[in-house]
Amino acid sequence: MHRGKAIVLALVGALTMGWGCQAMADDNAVIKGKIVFKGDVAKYKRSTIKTNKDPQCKKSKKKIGTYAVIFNKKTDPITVRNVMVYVKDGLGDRTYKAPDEPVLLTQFGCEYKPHVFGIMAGQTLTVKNGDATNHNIHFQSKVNTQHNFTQPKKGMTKDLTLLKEDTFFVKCDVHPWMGCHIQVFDHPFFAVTGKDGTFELKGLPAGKYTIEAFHEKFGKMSMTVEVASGETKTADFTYAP
Amino acid sequence: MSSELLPYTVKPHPVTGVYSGKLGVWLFLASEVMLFGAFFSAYILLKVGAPLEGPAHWPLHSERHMSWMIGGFNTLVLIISSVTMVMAWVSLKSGNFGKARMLLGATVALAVLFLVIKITMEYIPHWRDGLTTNTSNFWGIYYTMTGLHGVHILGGIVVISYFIGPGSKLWHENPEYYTNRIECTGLYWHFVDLVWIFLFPTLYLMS
Amino acid sequence: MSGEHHKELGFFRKYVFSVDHKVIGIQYGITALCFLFFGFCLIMMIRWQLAYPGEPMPLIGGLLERLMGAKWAEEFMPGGRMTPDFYNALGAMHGTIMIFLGVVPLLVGAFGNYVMPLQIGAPDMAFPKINMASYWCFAAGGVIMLSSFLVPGGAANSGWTSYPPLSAIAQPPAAGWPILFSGQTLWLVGMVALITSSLLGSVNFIVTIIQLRVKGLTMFRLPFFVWAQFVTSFLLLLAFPPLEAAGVLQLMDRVAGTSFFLPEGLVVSGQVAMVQGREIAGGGNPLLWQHLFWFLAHPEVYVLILPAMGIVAEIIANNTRKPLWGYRALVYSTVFLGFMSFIVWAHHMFMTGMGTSISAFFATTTMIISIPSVIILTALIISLYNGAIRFTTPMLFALAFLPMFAIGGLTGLPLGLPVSDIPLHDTYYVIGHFHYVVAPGTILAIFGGIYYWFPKITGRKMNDTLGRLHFVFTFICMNVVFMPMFFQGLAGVSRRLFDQTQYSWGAAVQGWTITSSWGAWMLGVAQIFFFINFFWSIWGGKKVSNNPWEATTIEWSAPSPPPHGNFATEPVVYRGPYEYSVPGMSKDFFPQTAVTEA
Amino acid sequence: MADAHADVSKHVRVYWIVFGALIVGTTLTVVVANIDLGHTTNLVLALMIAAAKGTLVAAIFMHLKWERSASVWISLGLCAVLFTVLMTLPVLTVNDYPPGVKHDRTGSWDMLPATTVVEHEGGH
Amino acid sequence: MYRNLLRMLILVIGGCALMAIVSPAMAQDATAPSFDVEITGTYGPFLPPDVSTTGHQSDLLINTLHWFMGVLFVGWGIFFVYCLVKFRQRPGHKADPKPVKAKVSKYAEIVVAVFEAALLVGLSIPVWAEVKEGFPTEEENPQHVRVVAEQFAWNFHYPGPDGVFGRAGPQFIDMASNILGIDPDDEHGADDIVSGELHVVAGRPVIADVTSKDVIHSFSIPVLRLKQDVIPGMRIPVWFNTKDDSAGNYEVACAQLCGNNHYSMRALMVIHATQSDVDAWLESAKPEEFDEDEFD
Repeated sequence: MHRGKAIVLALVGALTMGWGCQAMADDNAVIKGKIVFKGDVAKYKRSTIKTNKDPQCKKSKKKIGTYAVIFNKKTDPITVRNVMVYVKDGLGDRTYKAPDEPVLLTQFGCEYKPHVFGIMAGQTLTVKNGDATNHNIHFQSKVNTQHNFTQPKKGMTKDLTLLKEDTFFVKCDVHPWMGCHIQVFDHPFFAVTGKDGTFELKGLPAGKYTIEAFHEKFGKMSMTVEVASGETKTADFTYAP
Repeated sequence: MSSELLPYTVKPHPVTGVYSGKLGVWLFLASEVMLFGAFFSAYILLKVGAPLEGPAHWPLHSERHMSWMIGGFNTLVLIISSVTMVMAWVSLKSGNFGKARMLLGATVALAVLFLVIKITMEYIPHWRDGLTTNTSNFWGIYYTMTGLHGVHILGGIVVISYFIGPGSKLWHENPEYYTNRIECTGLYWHFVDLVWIFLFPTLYLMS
Repeated sequence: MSGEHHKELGFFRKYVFSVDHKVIGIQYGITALCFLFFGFCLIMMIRWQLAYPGEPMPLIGGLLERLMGAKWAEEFMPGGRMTPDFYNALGAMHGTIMIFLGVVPLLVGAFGNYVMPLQIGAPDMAFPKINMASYWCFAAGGVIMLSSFLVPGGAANSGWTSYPPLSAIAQPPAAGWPILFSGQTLWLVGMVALITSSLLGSVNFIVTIIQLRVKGLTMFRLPFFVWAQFVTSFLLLLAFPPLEAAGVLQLMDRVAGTSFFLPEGLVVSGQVAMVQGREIAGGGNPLLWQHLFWFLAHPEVYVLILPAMGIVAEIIANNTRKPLWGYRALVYSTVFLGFMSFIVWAHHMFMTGMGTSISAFFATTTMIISIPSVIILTALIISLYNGAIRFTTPMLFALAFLPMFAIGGLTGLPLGLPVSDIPLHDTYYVIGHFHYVVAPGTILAIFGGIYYWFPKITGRKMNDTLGRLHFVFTFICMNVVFMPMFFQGLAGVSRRLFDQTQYSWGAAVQGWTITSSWGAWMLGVAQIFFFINFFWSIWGGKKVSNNPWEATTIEWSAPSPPPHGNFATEPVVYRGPYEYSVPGMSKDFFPQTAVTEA
Repeated sequence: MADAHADVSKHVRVYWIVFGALIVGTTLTVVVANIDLGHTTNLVLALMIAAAKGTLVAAIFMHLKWERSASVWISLGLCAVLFTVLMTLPVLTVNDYPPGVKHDRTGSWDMLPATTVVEHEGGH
Repeated sequence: MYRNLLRMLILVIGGCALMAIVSPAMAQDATAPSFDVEITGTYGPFLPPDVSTTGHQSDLLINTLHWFMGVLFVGWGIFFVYCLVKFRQRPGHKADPKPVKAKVSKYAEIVVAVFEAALLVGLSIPVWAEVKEGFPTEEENPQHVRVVAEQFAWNFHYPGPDGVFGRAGPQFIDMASNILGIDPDDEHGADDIVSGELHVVAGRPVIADVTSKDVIHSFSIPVLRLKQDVIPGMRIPVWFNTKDDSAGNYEVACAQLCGNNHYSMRALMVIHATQSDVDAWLESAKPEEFDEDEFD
């Protein structure tokens, strides 16, 4: 019985692996770019969050700041961090298998790391508490289950799977400032801008795509990009509020 | 067979003056009074504390799209059904089972008419107009109270239909017992009518 | 009606869908004892978390993981450690199960159903089929309640009081699950079923007591237990419908998007006017629920205690071998208590922003209601005077009831006065208070009742040695469990805390919490005596006569166990219920149905 | 209801009279509601008419006029008292605030969004 | 029978004594609460320290009631035990069915009723009126603060130097930077301070307006004998005053189940000796710009 199961599993695994390799070989177009900010940077000052409700928050790190708008001031031009860029349309009815490795969401220093991230439907999300304090994880999801649970101890982890496409906010109700954005996709073509403000969507099949950028303060922007097989195209977004 | 019935199921108790079923129905109606009383109490409390403007405000009479004609007509339907019900009991008392059965049938027909009017001429058009349970608390309590009343009507339909159909065997075995049961059903049915007499002005007419 | 039955009933008609009040009473009894034990298991788990917060639960943690599966354990007890959600769910379900599925069905459903018709000489309840419907509604409600432990998100976790807005926003149904399948919604549906069961039962009880008393049994010849059942039934009949209404309203809030209990400007977790991922209009009043809820729940307290007093009165009269002292005062006090219990409810709401005049009104009614309680207790204690007290097993429980109820009742005083309620409201003091009334009070009375009427139900007596051991350990452990709660409460520890050591006053009395927890586990162990005794005695207990306690009330003149229809010939009553030690008689009891001494 | 046996036929006339009265009552309710007599007067009138109709239904159709059973009357009396309690005490209680309590529409806040929240908007 | 009774009594008393001896030994050391300041006062199995000017009244009521309860219980208990011993069934003893004619119980009941009435009218109602409705006048220079509860935090809103609270509305809420939804366009709001700590001065009365954003909480400060349910949709003012020598750190608790993390919904209350200490703290609690260099 068990052996039979294992064989079937191995076969399925081999088939999907093979299919995946083949897909990789063919689908190698790349869209990359950066998120530029044009406007008054001083209008979006960050302020320090007073964590004195919970001294444990201070123990991990000195200070934490508001996270809604973070600029990469050292890049030229000034770019925006934590922007989610993803393929909104154009993949047709292709289906993609979620990767086996989990996405890790850590609570550390009373902040969520990462603050913005994407995950594939069916992929495991591991939520971990890295603080010696009590954290509550409250999903404000609309399609997926509105998980609302607590991790009172350091080192606690919990595995979840999100099953449907969704965009939502996650909050800690114990530390009201803590929040992060999760976007669930049914494909692997998404990226979040980091310290350099750039993104890269790799391994796309040739085609015409609508790609969209989402920032929690500045909102959504989209553009259409057409790529041929093996081609690399640049698509820069500019937020000018 | 009737010798095995519990005492006072058919004949009234010499001291208390009622047969058990009737006392039971009165007690049940007392609890129903408390049930609807709680809803009316909730209605008053919500209305007194309702916001005067804003999305959740208590709608003015003119905003309710509620036709007193339909409500009034339904009131008449229920009043007539109460009369047919009590007449059915009178017919049984004078031994006329055929007439009673016809009158009971009329009661059921009127009850069904009430529900059909309620649903097709009020619930469905209201819901289509976007007046749903989460429009405001007036609409919420309107749907809850009339819905609960509707469930009571439905219950009445089931019980009366039972006595027209399979339950009518009892008439041939023990007519007095059957008459008593119709009287009890009647008490319930008049109570449902009575609730509507209060619901009608509260929901349809008051501003 | 019952006229249709034939001599040979099938197994199902005889034991499962029976219309015989005795079978229904036993069904109620067994089911409710199971629920009582289940509710007790929940609290034993809670006591672990309270005593040793955050420690993995030994044995039980692993056992539950085996039993419920890894997925369940991952959600509710990862690594054997209870999550706060699960803790809240256990607390809420403990309260609900103990009150609505355990104690009330035992007192009213089991004892009321079995004993009351026998005590008034009736062949059955007035409406046997409604009686059966009442039991099956109760069973359905229980199953719905229990099934809520298996849905994602777990059982209801907003407290047994289910205060909205918390209960309205809590536990949105998981993706892919029907809207009704969330703990709190199932709780509401289950409550509606339980309320229906209680309503059916109470109509039946009142009609039976009014209509089916045998010849000569006037109202003032009724045993006190029947009076207690009579008043209790009125409480159930008239107090439960408002909770049913409230339950329907909350169900609408959870399922249909209304906002009866949700005001405007609600910001839940940073989202404006969003509840369970749905926009709401607002404009409701959270206090509306509390009014409708406590309109039931205060009379419910008397539903929990009056039948227990009835049982205790029966046992005391029988074992002191003399009439109850002040029988009429007892009856009038009970009726008055029942009525007053309807107009004291807002003393549960003193802290909700109440003005002086209304709080003074409710404080006054609360003080007034304490007087009949004092009268009842005093009458029962004075009944001991001049008696010849037999320390039988049921009598031990009945005697222990008196001081325990005294503690429970007296500690209600500081909670009934608004000012002293300020520091004590919603602390462990409240828990100590009502548990003293319900656990060492009512549950001791229930045990007493089981030992007392067991010979009537089975024809056999329960073992006395085991009974005494059961009594001693139960009595001690009950006090070890609940006495520390008063100190915790005075210290300021709030109830329903997952980890009270977060607060310095909680940490300071953590030792008492541990004591209390050990008491609870010991209490659980002590019940082994009862289990052994109960099951062994059903088959192996000593066979006894129809009237082993030499009692006077009518049920003892029926055969044990009573046949269908109860009495071979309809009994006739000649005298009051407690004619013990009548001077000039050779025996010290004079049954109600006996014409002469012979 | 032993006496009811004899005069059942006499009842029938009463039933028809009550039926007429109920129809008149219903008409009256509607007429009165459509005349503006001030909020309170309208309310009181509507409730009084409803109460009169309800009394007729209870007294005649439900035979309370001929009911002689003390058990029924005591139960209903108790129910009436508790009904009154249920209708008055909660609303009295929620209207007895200590001074300074703010319980208007904005409730916990100083102001609420000007536009309605019912319009759907993406994001949080 | 008598011997049985004695054996039982010994068992009961012995068991209770055993538990009483064993239980303190089972007590753990209290885990240190997680504030980084020491909590003032000693806490034990009785009423916590009282630092308010009104709390002695409710303490008086509680103590009186417990003495009263004790007397009543002991009275009952003595009679109860006397009956159990004196009227136990034994050879030669028969029950006397004649009802006792003693008036004692009636007198006892009257005494109970009168005592309760006296406490109600003499202590409870007037103190309730004082505590709930006797707000300090503006001449007494009360400190105003708004308390906004949410799952699972207490937020304290101070009006700042201008003494006027900024207008608040849910539409302005940003959970990271504007948790109370203070209107950014309101000039009164610019100097407002929002913190998770309550800072007051010893001896200066405080008027706190308590509200909730989401569910029902209960604003409970045991050392002040203060408790007020926080009802969403209502803003309820409460007042308290602290003793002159009460400076120290105390805890604010939530006393009404408000969700899964109800237990961790606590806040720090600091009673300062002087107003200047409070002002200094308010200054330090002002929002400050986040130093980007500190950010990785």
